[in-house]
Amino acid sequence: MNNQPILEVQEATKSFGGIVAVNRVSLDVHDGEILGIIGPNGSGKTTLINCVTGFIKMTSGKVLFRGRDISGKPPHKIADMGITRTFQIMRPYYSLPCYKNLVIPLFSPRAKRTGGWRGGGKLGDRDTVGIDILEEIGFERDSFVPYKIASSLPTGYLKRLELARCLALKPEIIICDEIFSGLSMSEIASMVPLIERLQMDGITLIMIEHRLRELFRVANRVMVLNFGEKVIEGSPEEVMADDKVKEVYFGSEEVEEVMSHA
Amino acid sequence: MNNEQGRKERLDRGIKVRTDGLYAIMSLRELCYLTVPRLVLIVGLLILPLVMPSMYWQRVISIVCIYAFLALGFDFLAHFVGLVCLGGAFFIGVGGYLAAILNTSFGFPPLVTIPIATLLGGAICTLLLLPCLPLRGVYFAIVTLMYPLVLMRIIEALNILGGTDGIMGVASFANRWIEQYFVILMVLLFLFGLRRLVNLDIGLVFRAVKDNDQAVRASGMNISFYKAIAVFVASALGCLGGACLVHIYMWSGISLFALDFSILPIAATVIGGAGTVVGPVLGCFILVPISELLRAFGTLRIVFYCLILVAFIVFRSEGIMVYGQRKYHQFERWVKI
Amino acid sequence: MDILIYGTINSMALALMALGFALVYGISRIPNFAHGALYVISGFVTWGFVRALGVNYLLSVFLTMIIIGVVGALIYRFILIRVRGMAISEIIASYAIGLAILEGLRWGGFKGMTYTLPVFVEGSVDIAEIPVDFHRLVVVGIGVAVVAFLWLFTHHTRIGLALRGMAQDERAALMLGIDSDLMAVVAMALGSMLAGLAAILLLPLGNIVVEAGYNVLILAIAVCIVGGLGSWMGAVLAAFLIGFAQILTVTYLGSHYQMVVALLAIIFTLILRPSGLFGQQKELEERV
Amino acid sequence: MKKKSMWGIIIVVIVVIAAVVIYYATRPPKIEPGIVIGCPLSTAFLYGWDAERAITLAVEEINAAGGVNVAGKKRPFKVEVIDTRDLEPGVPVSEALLVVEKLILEKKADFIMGGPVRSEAALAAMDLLSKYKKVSILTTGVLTPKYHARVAKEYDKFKYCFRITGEAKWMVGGEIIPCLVDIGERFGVDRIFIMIQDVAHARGGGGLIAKIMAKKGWHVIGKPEIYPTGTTDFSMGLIKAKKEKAQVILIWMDMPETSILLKQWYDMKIPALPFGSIIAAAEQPGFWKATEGKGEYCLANVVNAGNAPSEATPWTMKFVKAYKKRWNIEPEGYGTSTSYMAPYVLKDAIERAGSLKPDAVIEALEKTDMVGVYGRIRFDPKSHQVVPSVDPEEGAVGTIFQWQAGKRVVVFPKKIAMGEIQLPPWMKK
Repeated sequence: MNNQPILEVQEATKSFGGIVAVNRVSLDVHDGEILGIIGPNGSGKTTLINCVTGFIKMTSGKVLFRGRDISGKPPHKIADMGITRTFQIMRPYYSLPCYKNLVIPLFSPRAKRTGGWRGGGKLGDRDTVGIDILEEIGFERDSFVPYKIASSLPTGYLKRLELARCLALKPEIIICDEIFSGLSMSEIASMVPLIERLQMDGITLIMIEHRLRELFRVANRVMVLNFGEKVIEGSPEEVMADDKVKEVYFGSEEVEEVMSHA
Repeated sequence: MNNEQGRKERLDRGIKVRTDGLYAIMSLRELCYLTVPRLVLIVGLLILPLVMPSMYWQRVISIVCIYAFLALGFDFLAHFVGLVCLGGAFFIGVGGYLAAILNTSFGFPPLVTIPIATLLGGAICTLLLLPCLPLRGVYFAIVTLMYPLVLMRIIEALNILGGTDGIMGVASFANRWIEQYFVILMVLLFLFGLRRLVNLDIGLVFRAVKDNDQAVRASGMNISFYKAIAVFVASALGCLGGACLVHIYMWSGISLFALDFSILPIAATVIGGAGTVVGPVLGCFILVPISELLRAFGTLRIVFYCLILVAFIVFRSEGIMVYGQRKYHQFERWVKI
Repeated sequence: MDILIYGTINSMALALMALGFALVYGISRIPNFAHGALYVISGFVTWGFVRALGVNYLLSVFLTMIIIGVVGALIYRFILIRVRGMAISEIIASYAIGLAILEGLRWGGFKGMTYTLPVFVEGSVDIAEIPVDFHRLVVVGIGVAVVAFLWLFTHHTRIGLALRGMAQDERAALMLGIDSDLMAVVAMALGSMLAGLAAILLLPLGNIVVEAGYNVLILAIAVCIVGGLGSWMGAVLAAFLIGFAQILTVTYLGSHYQMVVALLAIIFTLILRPSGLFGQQKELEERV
Repeated sequence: MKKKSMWGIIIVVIVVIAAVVIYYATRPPKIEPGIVIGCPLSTAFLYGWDAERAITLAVEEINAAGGVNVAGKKRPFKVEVIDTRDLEPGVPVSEALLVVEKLILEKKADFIMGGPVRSEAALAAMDLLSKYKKVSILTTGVLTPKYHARVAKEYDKFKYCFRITGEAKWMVGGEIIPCLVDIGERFGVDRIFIMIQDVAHARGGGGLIAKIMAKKGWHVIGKPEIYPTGTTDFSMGLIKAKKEKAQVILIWMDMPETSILLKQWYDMKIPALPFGSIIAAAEQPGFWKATEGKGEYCLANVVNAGNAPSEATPWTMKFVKAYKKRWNIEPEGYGTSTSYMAPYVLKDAIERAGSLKPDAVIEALEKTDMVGVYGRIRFDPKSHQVVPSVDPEEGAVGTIFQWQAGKRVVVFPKKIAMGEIQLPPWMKK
């Protein structure tokens, strides 16, 4: 693990008119690491990653990817560099069947250049590669899921489809925006090993979550945001022990419960 | 009915599932089930000019084909790419003027000017429409509706390209049959070309841009580049129509930008069935002859044709072709057990 | 000096034409492409009252406004209400109705140049040795009165507030018990009355011609887009902007660029700032 | 709901088609082999319906008098009029060309008369007429000198196209300029301000007048003011005219908005005489009532005599009375008398040629020489344009009239003048 972080955000700030959504937040992520970002609703988590992935222009601050400045770039260029993201409100292509949903990312210049998931973009037929990726994230090849139209799938499946869409680009970083929210306990249980396997494949992950128990089991480091400012950053244990975090989450039983278990 | 046991069996039993997937079709029955409608369309289009009573009706068919180009372009853009472009007249005008200039000042014969005018016109229209690609919904529609009017006023004000008199003496096709079959073959070519394009991977990207352009952006693709390609395809189709029209009527002027070229293709798409590439062509084949038949009634014809249009939109029927497709898959026949 | 006077007159005429369109779009989000047709048909209805039936002028103006308001409401109630929400169908439906009305009038024999309306008051006066006729001053006067009335109506009456509520967010208004369809019908009736009023004011200057329908529609759209679709105050301001721009091009650039000005205004506004002066289309895009 | 509505649509469409089929079936089959005259006219506009009325009147008179004897056999004329809508903005010219083809191919028209009304449509139709070899006499609407110039240039291709109405170049040189010069001498005025419509023939005519009047020593104020079709406000131009002390305002517009211009001129009491070289609004008898008298003193040119009551030839007043009796309105636009003469000229040519074959009729037409409603009608053999002149015995005579106290009084040319030009009271110093 060389010490140069794969992704570095310096003093990122963004304000909509008077309201400051993100106030001089800086973070860095090392290769193959999982960084968790937690914080109450409206603490600027999604706005922060929107700034990182170029969907919103930052008012000030810099984003470095492997040392190169990518702050002003449009979202498709950033995605082309390997920083992919899933959306908090899922955005599948409702009119297309599942495996066709994956044909689009395989059609992107990055997939063509890097050969996509196991060389599917350039060499293989994109439909079969799409079905391979779906099998990778847990939908068996001969089940009916790959052929069903995306709009008829339950939320859990759609969340996996989002993840599959990122995988198709052979990403270096995946930013998951509340990928566990809205899933049943069993679905989350089957999702966690998938995340671990991605980490073993060498993909860095930034995960924004409210489900702290699963996040703490997976994340190497955790960062807490509140009202757009960074409260604390460190290993899950340090963060849990810190009283400022309790104050941020004052009154939410969940933290108490997790604390008692740990 | 004798008392034998029998039940109704759907004609497409087994075919629909397998053909949607990746499996091949085996029996002749399934083969002709799928290809018969397409063959009927192709053969019908080809023999139509022969069966037409007088030369006048053949000229009407060429006009129908020109509107069919526009309707194809509009349907492709509106249904598969999500860009509602009300500027059919803009493409006709640019294509028409290019063909006229190429023919009169450079002396190229029609069969050379039409391809050049189509491609060059498509490029020019795409360039002019580039700044308003990021617009959405009603705004894009209104801007594209205004483009032809602006060009018309500019040509009128600057008195260029022959001003209000337009360009005369454009060479026409060698003879009637070449003109007729050239236009019909082009319609068939683009009809099946578009149908194939839409199912290609790039066609999927267009549909994705319509469904959810943020997701496409997040997968590393520049949506305005793909929107530009889609607009180029549609405008090339429109310019082809414009070029053919100019060569049929041996004349090109500012009235090529008239509103009729923008409104009729949309009406045809609505009546024919948006989304099916064949629908709009069918719509044109219904609307234009009806408006010719009603010509004897003078301006009442426009009133008729508007009322039919409003009736179709208000009763929100999905159009003849979509209704036809749905019904076609539900044919049943009585089967003995 | 003459630029100032005739600039205001031209702008007030544009404002009157555009107000009806802006009101209907502002409240019910329907681009009413039949606006031009309503303008022309109210001209012919007034002509019918005044010339054919010999009703006195003011009474016929009042009657026409009522009839046009009812026509607008009926159009919405039976046709547009079914297509609300689908952008493309709204445009086609309203444009088709407009076309049907205009071509129906033309077929009904209302062609030629002999149909005119009497002027409110005869004669003209010289303001700073610039001759201006009384009728144009009356137009400016009534225009200002209409804008003031609209401002009062939307700010201080119950229906007005309900209309503004619906303009901001239809679902929220629905939740507060405002029947959005009824409000849309009221908006359409009001919009048509404004179109009728514009016709009665502007048509006496020339004669009633079916082609005026198309020109009025294009000018109304130009003004509303520059002013920001949805806000009628923006439309009034934009009317002054385009009105003076037209007069300036006539005096300095050459009169044949006059019509091009309005159309180019649309294209540039939409490209540079799609939401126009007061519209809020921009904010919608931000929400990712 | 969905199923029922779908059937509703199909029934509506079937009813429409059925109505059309019945309409075609019940039309009286053509019994006697009439000579079919196809008239592609924009019937929703002044220049369209006045030509339609004049042609119908002429054909009724000819058929009543026994029709045309073609090599001994008496055959009546049969008129087929179809609306081209070509004066309507936003309607493609291909629509008008489609109408011409429908007349030729479906209605089997032997001759085309009246012709598409808009100049660009008429020019485009020339190619079609030469392709189908149909003789056509243009009677209304088209003034552009390009029309007969093309005939002269490619004679064998366009020899089928004739024009019986006056054209812009002669109108300017032969009528408007002499009339202006005459006004100049009588009232000692020489400052002219030109306002024209943004259309090719208006630009051509306006520019020509500006050049010639400048050579004649008149002071032409600024460049001609060009107004796009549909302008509703002329105040700036009129104020400029008043400031520059213009004495004559030359107007060349055929759009309905000209009445706005005249009303504004009257209200603003501009001390200048409005001279309408082409001013559609002022040609109609109904103009006076429409502008409540504000059109007083406005001069208008109706290209050919007979469109306003005058004594050009004995036939003129007979035509004006017949027109008034038939359509209970005086002849209106400038296409009326020419459209009335066209069937007569055609009848005379067919009888001399003795057959309907185009080439024979063309030779006969080129040798036409008859005294008509607006003077002696002869065609220039090279350009098939009617030979114009100032004297009714010599050729086709134009007319310029002035609105005086509610009546159209012919004031130019001298030979057929019925009154003198008057100046508006606020102009007399």
